[in-house]
Amino acid sequence: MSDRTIKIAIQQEPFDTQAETDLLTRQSGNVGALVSFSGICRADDTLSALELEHYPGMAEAQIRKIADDACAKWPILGALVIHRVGKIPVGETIVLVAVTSAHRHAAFDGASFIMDFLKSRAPFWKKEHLAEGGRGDWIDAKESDEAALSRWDQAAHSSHRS
Amino acid sequence: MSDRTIKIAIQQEPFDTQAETDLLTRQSGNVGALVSFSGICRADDTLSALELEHYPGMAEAQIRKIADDACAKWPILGALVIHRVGKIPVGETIVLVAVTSAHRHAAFDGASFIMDFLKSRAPFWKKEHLAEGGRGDWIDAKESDEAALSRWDQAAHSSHRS
Amino acid sequence: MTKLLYFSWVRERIGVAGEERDIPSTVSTVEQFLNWLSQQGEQYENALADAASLRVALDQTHVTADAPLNGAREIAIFPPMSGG
Amino acid sequence: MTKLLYFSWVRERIGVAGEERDIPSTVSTVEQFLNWLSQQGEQYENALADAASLRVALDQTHVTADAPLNGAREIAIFPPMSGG
Repeated sequence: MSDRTIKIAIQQEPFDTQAETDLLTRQSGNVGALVSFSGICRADDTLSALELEHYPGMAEAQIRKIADDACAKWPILGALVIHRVGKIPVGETIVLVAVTSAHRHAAFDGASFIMDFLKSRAPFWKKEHLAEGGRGDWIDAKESDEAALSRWDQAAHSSHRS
Repeated sequence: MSDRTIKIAIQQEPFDTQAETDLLTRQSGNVGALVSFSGICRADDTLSALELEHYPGMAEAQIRKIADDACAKWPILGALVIHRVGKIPVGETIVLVAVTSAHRHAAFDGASFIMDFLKSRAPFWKKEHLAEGGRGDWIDAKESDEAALSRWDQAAHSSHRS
Repeated sequence: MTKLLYFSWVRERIGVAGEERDIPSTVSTVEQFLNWLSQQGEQYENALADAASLRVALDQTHVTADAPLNGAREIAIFPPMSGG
Repeated sequence: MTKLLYFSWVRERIGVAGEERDIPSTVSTVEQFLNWLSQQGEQYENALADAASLRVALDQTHVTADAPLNGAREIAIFPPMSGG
Protein backbone atom coordinates (compact mmCIF):
# COMPACT_ATOMS: atom_id res chain seq x y z
CA MET A 1 0.00 0.00 0.00
CA SER A 2 2.82 2.39 0.85
CA ASP A 3 3.79 3.24 -2.70
CA ARG A 4 0.26 4.06 -3.78
CA THR A 5 -0.76 7.67 -4.16
CA ILE A 6 -4.31 8.37 -3.01
CA LYS A 7 -5.74 11.87 -2.85
CA ILE A 8 -9.28 12.67 -1.71
CA ALA A 9 -10.61 16.23 -1.65
CA ILE A 10 -14.04 17.74 -1.04
CA GLN A 11 -14.16 21.43 -1.80
CA GLN A 12 -16.34 24.34 -2.91
CA GLU A 13 -13.85 25.74 -5.42
CA PRO A 14 -13.43 24.67 -9.03
CA PHE A 15 -10.18 22.81 -9.72
CA ASP A 16 -7.72 22.39 -12.60
CA THR A 17 -8.26 18.88 -13.98
CA GLN A 18 -5.05 18.84 -16.03
CA ALA A 19 -2.89 20.02 -13.11
CA GLU A 20 -4.46 17.41 -10.83
CA THR A 21 -4.07 14.48 -13.22
CA ASP A 22 -0.53 15.57 -14.16
CA LEU A 23 0.43 15.60 -10.48
CA LEU A 24 -1.19 12.20 -9.92
CA THR A 25 0.70 10.78 -12.90
CA ARG A 26 4.04 12.16 -11.68
CA GLN A 27 3.45 10.73 -8.21
CA SER A 28 2.31 7.33 -9.44
CA GLY A 29 5.64 5.85 -10.50
CA ASN A 30 5.81 3.91 -13.74
CA VAL A 31 2.46 4.78 -15.27
CA GLY A 32 1.31 3.32 -18.58
CA ALA A 33 -2.36 4.25 -18.34
CA LEU A 34 -4.33 7.15 -16.92
CA VAL A 35 -8.14 7.07 -16.94
CA SER A 36 -10.01 10.12 -15.78
CA PHE A 37 -13.73 10.69 -15.36
CA SER A 38 -15.32 14.13 -15.14
CA GLY A 39 -18.92 14.38 -13.98
CA ILE A 40 -20.39 17.57 -15.36
CA CYS A 41 -23.52 19.48 -14.30
CA ARG A 42 -25.87 18.81 -17.23
CA ALA A 43 -28.26 21.38 -18.65
CA ASP A 44 -31.92 20.74 -18.98
CA ASP A 45 -34.73 23.12 -19.79
CA THR A 46 -35.27 24.37 -16.27
CA LEU A 47 -31.97 23.85 -14.43
CA SER A 48 -29.47 26.64 -13.77
CA ALA A 49 -27.30 24.96 -11.12
CA LEU A 50 -27.07 22.10 -8.67
CA GLU A 51 -26.54 22.51 -4.93
CA LEU A 52 -24.39 19.72 -3.51
CA GLU A 53 -24.65 18.91 0.20
CA HIS A 54 -22.38 16.44 1.97
CA TYR A 55 -21.75 14.85 5.37
CA PRO A 56 -18.33 16.20 6.37
CA GLY A 57 -16.03 13.55 7.75
CA MET A 58 -18.09 10.60 6.60
CA ALA A 59 -17.88 11.69 2.95
CA GLU A 60 -14.06 11.76 2.96
CA ALA A 61 -13.88 8.46 4.87
CA GLN A 62 -16.31 6.69 2.53
CA ILE A 63 -14.49 7.84 -0.59
CA ARG A 64 -11.18 6.73 0.89
CA LYS A 65 -12.66 3.32 1.66
CA ILE A 66 -13.97 3.02 -1.91
CA ALA A 67 -10.54 3.98 -3.31
CA ASP A 68 -8.86 1.45 -1.00
CA ASP A 69 -11.31 -1.24 -2.17
CA ALA A 70 -10.42 -0.44 -5.78
CA CYS A 71 -6.71 -0.71 -4.98
CA ALA A 72 -7.33 -4.12 -3.41
CA LYS A 73 -9.10 -5.35 -6.56
CA TRP A 74 -6.75 -4.07 -9.25
CA PRO A 75 -3.03 -3.17 -9.55
CA ILE A 76 -3.59 0.56 -9.23
CA LEU A 77 -0.67 2.97 -8.87
CA GLY A 78 -2.59 6.11 -7.94
CA ALA A 79 -6.15 7.29 -7.39
CA LEU A 80 -7.60 10.77 -7.14
CA VAL A 81 -11.12 11.89 -6.24
CA ILE A 82 -12.14 15.55 -6.07
CA HIS A 83 -15.81 16.21 -5.31
CA ARG A 84 -17.20 19.71 -5.22
CA VAL A 85 -19.96 20.85 -2.87
CA GLY A 86 -22.11 23.98 -2.75
CA LYS A 87 -23.67 25.60 -5.81
CA ILE A 88 -22.35 24.32 -9.13
CA PRO A 89 -23.58 26.03 -12.32
CA VAL A 90 -24.56 24.08 -15.44
CA GLY A 91 -21.47 23.11 -17.44
CA GLU A 92 -19.06 22.97 -14.51
CA THR A 93 -17.38 19.81 -13.25
CA ILE A 94 -18.89 18.29 -10.09
CA VAL A 95 -16.54 15.37 -9.61
CA LEU A 96 -13.19 14.16 -10.96
CA VAL A 97 -12.03 10.57 -10.56
CA ALA A 98 -8.63 9.62 -11.97
CA VAL A 99 -6.78 6.31 -11.72
CA THR A 100 -3.28 5.40 -12.90
CA SER A 101 -1.91 1.95 -13.54
CA ALA A 102 0.70 0.12 -15.58
CA HIS A 103 -1.96 -1.12 -18.00
CA ARG A 104 -5.30 0.13 -19.22
CA HIS A 105 -7.80 -2.36 -17.83
CA ALA A 106 -6.94 -1.74 -14.17
CA ALA A 107 -7.19 2.01 -14.75
CA PHE A 108 -10.57 1.75 -16.56
CA ASP A 109 -12.05 -0.69 -14.05
CA GLY A 110 -10.69 1.17 -11.04
CA ALA A 111 -12.10 4.53 -12.16
CA SER A 112 -15.47 3.03 -13.13
CA PHE A 113 -15.71 1.11 -9.82
CA ILE A 114 -14.92 4.22 -7.77
CA MET A 115 -17.57 6.26 -9.60
CA ASP A 116 -20.23 3.55 -9.20
CA PHE A 117 -19.70 3.30 -5.45
CA LEU A 118 -19.27 7.03 -4.98
CA LYS A 119 -22.74 7.57 -6.51
CA SER A 120 -24.55 5.33 -4.03
CA ARG A 121 -22.25 4.95 -1.02
CA ALA A 122 -20.73 8.37 -0.41
CA PRO A 123 -22.96 10.82 1.52
CA PHE A 124 -23.75 13.55 -1.01
CA TRP A 125 -27.14 14.93 -2.00
CA LYS A 126 -28.14 17.15 -4.92
CA LYS A 127 -30.78 19.85 -5.12
CA GLU A 128 -31.89 21.71 -8.23
CA HIS A 129 -31.69 25.47 -8.71
CA LEU A 130 -34.20 26.49 -11.35
CA ALA A 131 -33.49 28.81 -14.28
CA GLU A 132 -36.47 31.04 -13.45
CA GLY A 133 -35.11 31.48 -9.93
CA GLY A 134 -35.87 29.61 -6.75
CA ARG A 135 -35.00 26.12 -5.68
CA GLY A 136 -36.38 22.99 -7.22
CA ASP A 137 -36.49 19.52 -5.77
CA TRP A 138 -33.92 17.27 -4.25
CA ILE A 139 -32.78 14.75 -6.85
CA ASP A 140 -33.72 11.20 -5.92
CA ALA A 141 -31.13 8.46 -5.97
CA LYS A 142 -31.53 6.34 -9.09
CA GLU A 143 -32.32 2.64 -8.82
CA SER A 144 -30.01 2.04 -11.77
CA ASP A 145 -27.13 3.44 -9.71
CA GLU A 146 -27.78 0.99 -6.90
CA ALA A 147 -28.13 -1.82 -9.46
CA ALA A 148 -24.82 -0.88 -11.05
CA LEU A 149 -22.97 -1.98 -7.93
CA SER A 150 -23.88 -5.63 -8.33
CA ARG A 151 -21.82 -6.07 -11.47
CA TRP A 152 -18.66 -5.63 -9.38
CA ASP A 153 -19.55 -8.69 -7.29
CA GLN A 154 -18.70 -11.04 -10.11
CA ALA A 155 -15.50 -12.70 -9.02
CA ALA A 156 -14.48 -13.19 -12.64
CA HIS A 157 -14.22 -9.49 -13.19
CA SER A 158 -10.85 -8.77 -11.68
CA SER A 159 -9.20 -11.88 -13.07
CA HIS A 160 -10.09 -11.88 -16.77
CA ARG A 161 -9.15 -8.24 -17.27
CA SER A 162 -5.76 -8.04 -15.64
CA MET B 1 -25.19 10.50 -36.46
CA SER B 2 -25.09 14.14 -37.57
CA ASP B 3 -24.95 15.68 -34.12
CA ARG B 4 -22.06 13.52 -32.96
CA THR B 5 -18.59 15.02 -32.82
CA ILE B 6 -15.86 12.60 -33.88
CA LYS B 7 -12.24 13.68 -34.22
CA ILE B 8 -9.43 11.37 -35.30
CA ALA B 9 -5.82 12.56 -35.56
CA ILE B 10 -2.51 10.81 -36.16
CA GLN B 11 0.46 13.09 -35.64
CA GLN B 12 4.12 13.28 -34.65
CA GLU B 13 3.72 16.27 -32.33
CA PRO B 14 2.72 16.18 -28.67
CA PHE B 15 -0.75 17.57 -27.96
CA ASP B 16 -2.54 19.40 -25.16
CA THR B 17 -4.86 16.88 -23.52
CA GLN B 18 -6.85 19.48 -21.59
CA ALA B 19 -7.39 21.69 -24.63
CA GLU B 20 -8.49 18.69 -26.69
CA THR B 21 -10.94 17.32 -24.12
CA ASP B 22 -12.30 20.81 -23.36
CA LEU B 23 -12.98 21.31 -27.08
CA LEU B 24 -14.62 17.88 -27.35
CA THR B 25 -16.83 18.66 -24.34
CA ARG B 26 -17.88 22.04 -25.77
CA GLN B 27 -18.73 20.45 -29.12
CA SER B 28 -20.64 17.53 -27.61
CA GLY B 29 -23.85 19.25 -26.55
CA ASN B 30 -25.37 18.38 -23.20
CA VAL B 31 -22.51 16.42 -21.62
CA GLY B 32 -22.82 14.84 -18.19
CA ALA B 33 -19.80 12.56 -18.38
CA LEU B 34 -16.34 12.75 -19.92
CA VAL B 35 -14.00 9.75 -19.78
CA SER B 36 -10.49 10.12 -21.09
CA PHE B 37 -7.72 7.57 -21.42
CA SER B 38 -4.06 8.49 -21.83
CA GLY B 39 -1.63 5.76 -22.89
CA ILE B 40 1.81 6.72 -21.66
CA CYS B 41 5.24 5.42 -22.74
CA ARG B 42 6.27 3.37 -19.69
CA ALA B 43 9.82 3.26 -18.38
CA ASP B 44 11.65 0.04 -17.89
CA ASP B 45 15.30 -0.59 -17.14
CA THR B 46 16.50 -0.45 -20.72
CA LEU B 47 13.96 1.66 -22.62
CA SER B 48 14.51 5.30 -23.56
CA ALA B 49 11.76 5.74 -26.16
CA LEU B 50 9.31 3.96 -28.41
CA GLU B 51 9.17 4.36 -32.17
CA LEU B 52 5.62 4.19 -33.48
CA GLU B 53 5.04 3.24 -37.13
CA HIS B 54 1.63 3.32 -38.80
CA TYR B 55 -0.10 2.59 -42.10
CA PRO B 56 -1.24 6.01 -43.30
CA GLY B 57 -4.80 6.04 -44.59
CA MET B 58 -5.73 2.66 -43.17
CA ALA B 59 -4.93 3.74 -39.61
CA GLU B 60 -7.27 6.76 -39.74
CA ALA B 61 -10.00 4.71 -41.43
CA GLN B 62 -9.78 1.88 -38.91
CA ILE B 63 -9.92 4.21 -35.92
CA ARG B 64 -12.91 6.00 -37.43
CA LYS B 65 -14.66 2.66 -37.93
CA ILE B 66 -13.95 1.69 -34.30
CA ALA B 67 -15.32 5.03 -33.08
CA ASP B 68 -18.42 4.61 -35.27
CA ASP B 69 -18.93 1.11 -33.85
CA ALA B 70 -18.76 2.53 -30.33
CA CYS B 71 -21.34 5.20 -31.24
CA ALA B 72 -23.63 2.47 -32.55
CA LYS B 73 -23.38 0.53 -29.27
CA TRP B 74 -23.78 3.37 -26.74
CA PRO B 75 -25.43 6.81 -26.63
CA ILE B 76 -22.18 8.70 -27.18
CA LEU B 77 -22.16 12.46 -27.80
CA GLY B 78 -18.53 12.87 -28.87
CA ALA B 79 -15.39 10.80 -29.38
CA LEU B 80 -11.78 11.84 -29.82
CA VAL B 81 -8.73 9.75 -30.68
CA ILE B 82 -5.25 11.25 -31.06
CA HIS B 83 -2.46 8.75 -31.74
CA ARG B 84 1.14 9.87 -32.00
CA VAL B 85 3.69 8.30 -34.36
CA GLY B 86 7.46 8.58 -34.61
CA LYS B 87 9.81 8.59 -31.63
CA ILE B 88 8.09 9.03 -28.25
CA PRO B 89 10.28 9.39 -25.15
CA VAL B 90 9.49 7.59 -21.90
CA GLY B 91 6.84 9.49 -19.91
CA GLU B 92 5.13 11.09 -22.92
CA THR B 93 1.59 10.33 -24.01
CA ILE B 94 1.25 7.99 -27.02
CA VAL B 95 -2.51 7.95 -27.37
CA LEU B 96 -5.50 9.88 -26.06
CA VAL B 97 -9.04 8.50 -26.26
CA ALA B 98 -11.87 10.63 -24.89
CA VAL B 99 -15.62 9.98 -24.98
CA THR B 100 -18.49 12.21 -23.85
CA SER B 101 -22.02 11.15 -23.03
CA ALA B 102 -25.02 12.16 -20.96
CA HIS B 103 -24.23 9.49 -18.36
CA ARG B 104 -21.11 7.77 -17.13
CA HIS B 105 -21.52 4.16 -18.26
CA ALA B 106 -21.70 4.98 -21.97
CA ALA B 107 -18.59 7.16 -21.64
CA PHE B 108 -16.63 4.51 -19.72
CA ASP B 109 -17.67 1.66 -22.01
CA GLY B 110 -17.16 3.69 -25.18
CA ALA B 111 -13.62 4.76 -24.26
CA SER B 112 -12.65 1.28 -23.08
CA PHE B 113 -14.10 -0.32 -26.24
CA ILE B 114 -12.25 2.10 -28.52
CA MET B 115 -8.92 1.44 -26.74
CA ASP B 116 -9.37 -2.35 -26.86
CA PHE B 117 -10.02 -2.35 -30.60
CA LEU B 118 -7.41 0.30 -31.34
CA LYS B 119 -4.76 -1.95 -29.73
CA SER B 120 -5.43 -4.93 -32.00
CA ARG B 121 -7.28 -3.59 -35.04
CA ALA B 122 -5.58 -0.31 -35.94
CA PRO B 123 -2.35 -0.62 -37.96
CA PHE B 124 0.35 0.65 -35.58
CA TRP B 125 3.58 -1.04 -34.58
CA LYS B 126 6.03 -0.22 -31.78
CA LYS B 127 9.80 -0.57 -31.68
CA GLU B 128 12.04 -0.04 -28.65
CA HIS B 129 14.83 2.51 -28.44
CA LEU B 130 17.29 1.38 -25.78
CA ALA B 131 18.74 3.59 -23.06
CA GLU B 132 22.32 2.63 -23.94
CA GLY B 133 21.69 3.71 -27.51
CA GLY B 134 20.63 1.73 -30.53
CA ARG B 135 17.34 0.12 -31.36
CA GLY B 136 15.84 -2.81 -29.58
CA ASP B 137 13.17 -5.16 -30.82
CA TRP B 138 9.74 -4.69 -32.26
CA ILE B 139 7.15 -5.21 -29.54
CA ASP B 140 4.97 -8.23 -30.20
CA ALA B 141 1.22 -7.96 -30.06
CA LYS B 142 -0.08 -9.39 -26.78
CA GLU B 143 -2.46 -12.35 -26.78
CA SER B 144 -4.29 -10.73 -23.88
CA ASP B 145 -5.09 -7.75 -26.12
CA GLU B 146 -6.68 -9.98 -28.73
CA ALA B 147 -8.55 -11.84 -25.98
CA ALA B 148 -9.86 -8.57 -24.56
CA LEU B 149 -11.98 -8.04 -27.69
CA SER B 150 -14.23 -11.01 -27.01
CA ARG B 151 -15.77 -9.44 -23.92
CA TRP B 152 -17.48 -6.87 -26.14
CA ASP B 153 -19.37 -9.61 -27.99
CA GLN B 154 -21.67 -10.23 -25.07
CA ALA B 155 -24.99 -8.83 -26.16
CA ALA B 156 -25.96 -8.13 -22.54
CA HIS B 157 -23.21 -5.58 -22.24
CA SER B 158 -24.79 -2.63 -23.91
CA SER B 159 -28.20 -3.15 -22.35
CA HIS B 160 -27.54 -3.61 -18.65
CA ARG B 161 -25.24 -0.60 -18.39
CA SER B 162 -27.23 2.09 -20.10
CA MET C 1 -26.23 13.34 25.02
CA THR C 2 -26.13 12.12 21.44
CA LYS C 3 -25.34 14.32 18.47
CA LEU C 4 -28.03 14.04 15.78
CA LEU C 5 -27.36 15.19 12.21
CA TYR C 6 -29.89 15.65 9.41
CA PHE C 7 -29.16 16.03 5.70
CA SER C 8 -30.99 16.97 2.51
CA TRP C 9 -34.81 17.04 2.82
CA VAL C 10 -34.64 15.42 6.26
CA ARG C 11 -32.78 18.53 7.45
CA GLU C 12 -35.24 20.84 5.68
CA ARG C 13 -38.32 19.13 7.13
CA ILE C 14 -37.00 18.93 10.69
CA GLY C 15 -35.77 22.52 10.38
CA VAL C 16 -32.31 22.13 11.93
CA ALA C 17 -29.06 20.63 10.62
CA GLY C 18 -28.26 19.03 13.97
CA GLU C 19 -28.99 18.96 17.67
CA GLU C 20 -28.00 17.25 20.93
CA ARG C 21 -30.55 14.86 22.45
CA ASP C 22 -30.85 12.49 25.37
CA ILE C 23 -32.05 9.19 23.94
CA PRO C 24 -34.03 7.06 26.44
CA SER C 25 -32.24 3.88 27.49
CA THR C 26 -35.24 1.83 26.27
CA VAL C 27 -34.38 2.82 22.68
CA SER C 28 -31.83 0.25 21.58
CA THR C 29 -32.04 -0.17 17.77
CA VAL C 30 -32.05 2.19 14.79
CA GLU C 31 -35.69 1.34 14.10
CA GLN C 32 -36.68 2.13 17.70
CA PHE C 33 -34.69 5.35 17.52
CA LEU C 34 -36.54 6.50 14.40
CA ASN C 35 -39.90 5.68 16.03
CA TRP C 36 -38.96 7.61 19.16
CA LEU C 37 -37.64 10.61 17.22
CA SER C 38 -40.80 10.81 15.06
CA GLN C 39 -42.76 11.40 18.27
CA GLN C 40 -40.76 14.50 19.19
CA GLY C 41 -42.99 16.91 17.26
CA GLU C 42 -44.91 17.43 14.05
CA GLN C 43 -41.87 18.28 11.95
CA TYR C 44 -40.14 15.06 13.08
CA GLU C 45 -43.22 12.99 12.30
CA ASN C 46 -43.37 14.60 8.88
CA ALA C 47 -39.65 14.16 8.14
CA LEU C 48 -39.50 10.53 9.23
CA ALA C 49 -42.87 9.29 7.92
CA ASP C 50 -41.41 7.38 4.98
CA ALA C 51 -38.96 5.10 6.82
CA ALA C 52 -38.17 3.12 3.65
CA SER C 53 -36.54 6.17 2.09
CA LEU C 54 -34.38 7.00 5.11
CA ARG C 55 -30.78 5.97 5.66
CA VAL C 56 -28.98 6.07 9.00
CA ALA C 57 -25.29 6.25 9.89
CA LEU C 58 -23.99 5.54 13.41
CA ASP C 59 -20.69 7.31 14.08
CA GLN C 60 -20.36 7.82 10.29
CA THR C 61 -20.96 4.18 9.39
CA HIS C 62 -24.00 3.29 7.29
CA VAL C 63 -26.21 0.77 9.11
CA THR C 64 -29.53 -1.06 8.60
CA ALA C 65 -32.72 -0.50 10.62
CA ASP C 66 -32.11 -3.50 12.89
CA ALA C 67 -28.64 -2.34 13.94
CA PRO C 68 -28.16 -1.72 17.70
CA LEU C 69 -27.36 1.89 18.63
CA ASN C 70 -24.53 0.60 20.80
CA GLY C 71 -23.95 3.94 22.47
CA ALA C 72 -23.23 5.76 19.21
CA ARG C 73 -22.19 9.36 19.84
CA GLU C 74 -23.28 10.64 16.42
CA ILE C 75 -26.41 9.53 14.57
CA ALA C 76 -27.10 10.87 11.08
CA ILE C 77 -30.37 10.56 9.14
CA PHE C 78 -30.59 11.21 5.41
CA PRO C 79 -32.21 10.07 2.15
CA PRO C 80 -30.40 7.66 -0.21
CA MET C 81 -27.15 9.19 -1.41
CA SER C 82 -27.03 10.81 -4.84
CA GLY C 83 -23.57 12.26 -5.37
CA GLY C 84 -21.24 12.35 -8.36
CA MET D 1 0.87 -3.18 -61.45
CA THR D 2 0.00 -3.63 -57.80
CA LYS D 3 1.33 -1.44 -55.01
CA LEU D 4 2.89 -3.51 -52.23
CA LEU D 5 3.48 -2.02 -48.77
CA TYR D 6 5.50 -3.51 -45.91
CA PHE D 7 5.47 -2.45 -42.26
CA SER D 8 7.44 -3.07 -39.07
CA TRP D 9 9.87 -6.01 -39.27
CA VAL D 10 8.42 -7.14 -42.60
CA ARG D 11 9.63 -3.83 -44.06
CA GLU D 12 13.04 -4.16 -42.37
CA ARG D 13 13.59 -7.72 -43.60
CA ILE D 14 12.49 -7.05 -47.17
CA GLY D 15 14.51 -3.84 -47.17
CA VAL D 16 11.97 -1.50 -48.78
CA ALA D 17 8.82 0.17 -47.49
CA GLY D 18 6.95 -0.40 -50.74
CA GLU D 19 7.23 -1.30 -54.40
CA GLU D 20 5.17 -1.83 -57.55
CA ARG D 21 4.88 -5.41 -58.83
CA ASP D 22 3.14 -7.35 -61.57
CA ILE D 23 1.38 -10.24 -59.88
CA PRO D 24 0.89 -13.27 -62.18
CA SER D 25 -2.73 -13.96 -63.03
CA THR D 26 -2.39 -17.48 -61.61
CA VAL D 27 -2.05 -15.94 -58.14
CA SER D 28 -5.63 -15.49 -56.92
CA THR D 29 -5.68 -15.68 -53.10
CA VAL D 30 -3.76 -14.00 -50.30
CA GLU D 31 -2.09 -17.31 -49.41
CA GLN D 32 -0.97 -17.84 -53.02
CA PHE D 33 0.28 -14.26 -53.14
CA LEU D 34 2.45 -14.74 -50.03
CA ASN D 35 3.84 -17.99 -51.49
CA TRP D 36 4.65 -16.27 -54.78
CA LEU D 37 6.23 -13.22 -53.09
CA SER D 38 8.41 -15.39 -50.84
CA GLN D 39 10.00 -16.77 -54.01
CA GLN D 40 11.15 -13.32 -55.22
CA GLY D 41 14.48 -13.40 -53.37
CA GLU D 42 16.19 -14.37 -50.15
CA GLN D 43 14.98 -11.32 -48.20
CA TYR D 44 11.36 -12.08 -49.20
CA GLU D 45 11.74 -15.72 -48.20
CA ASN D 46 13.20 -14.58 -44.87
CA ALA D 47 10.55 -11.94 -44.22
CA LEU D 48 7.60 -14.18 -45.08
CA ALA D 49 8.80 -17.49 -43.57
CA ASP D 50 6.49 -17.35 -40.57
CA ALA D 51 3.13 -17.01 -42.30
CA ALA D 52 1.20 -17.41 -39.03
CA SER D 53 2.58 -14.12 -37.74
CA LEU D 54 1.77 -12.14 -40.88
CA ARG D 55 -1.31 -10.04 -41.47
CA VAL D 56 -2.49 -8.79 -44.87
CA ALA D 57 -4.69 -5.88 -45.90
CA LEU D 58 -6.18 -5.55 -49.40
CA ASP D 59 -6.91 -1.92 -50.27
CA GLN D 60 -6.60 -1.10 -46.56
CA THR D 61 -9.02 -3.79 -45.38
CA HIS D 62 -7.72 -6.55 -43.13
CA VAL D 63 -8.34 -9.99 -44.73
CA THR D 64 -7.67 -13.65 -43.98
CA ALA D 65 -5.29 -15.91 -45.92
CA ASP D 66 -8.04 -17.50 -47.99
CA ALA D 67 -9.38 -14.15 -49.24
CA PRO D 68 -9.33 -13.63 -53.05
CA LEU D 69 -7.06 -10.80 -54.27
CA ASN D 70 -9.95 -9.55 -56.41
CA GLY D 71 -7.77 -7.12 -58.32
CA ALA D 72 -6.68 -5.20 -55.21
CA ARG D 73 -4.56 -2.19 -56.11
CA GLU D 74 -2.76 -2.01 -52.77
CA ILE D 75 -1.58 -5.01 -50.74
CA ALA D 76 0.01 -4.46 -47.34
CA ILE D 77 1.89 -7.06 -45.27
CA PHE D 78 2.65 -6.56 -41.58
CA PRO D 79 2.89 -8.31 -38.21
CA PRO D 80 -0.05 -8.26 -35.76
CA MET D 81 -0.88 -4.70 -34.78
CA SER D 82 0.42 -3.35 -31.48
CA GLY D 83 -0.61 0.28 -31.17
CA GLY D 84 -1.91 2.34 -28.31
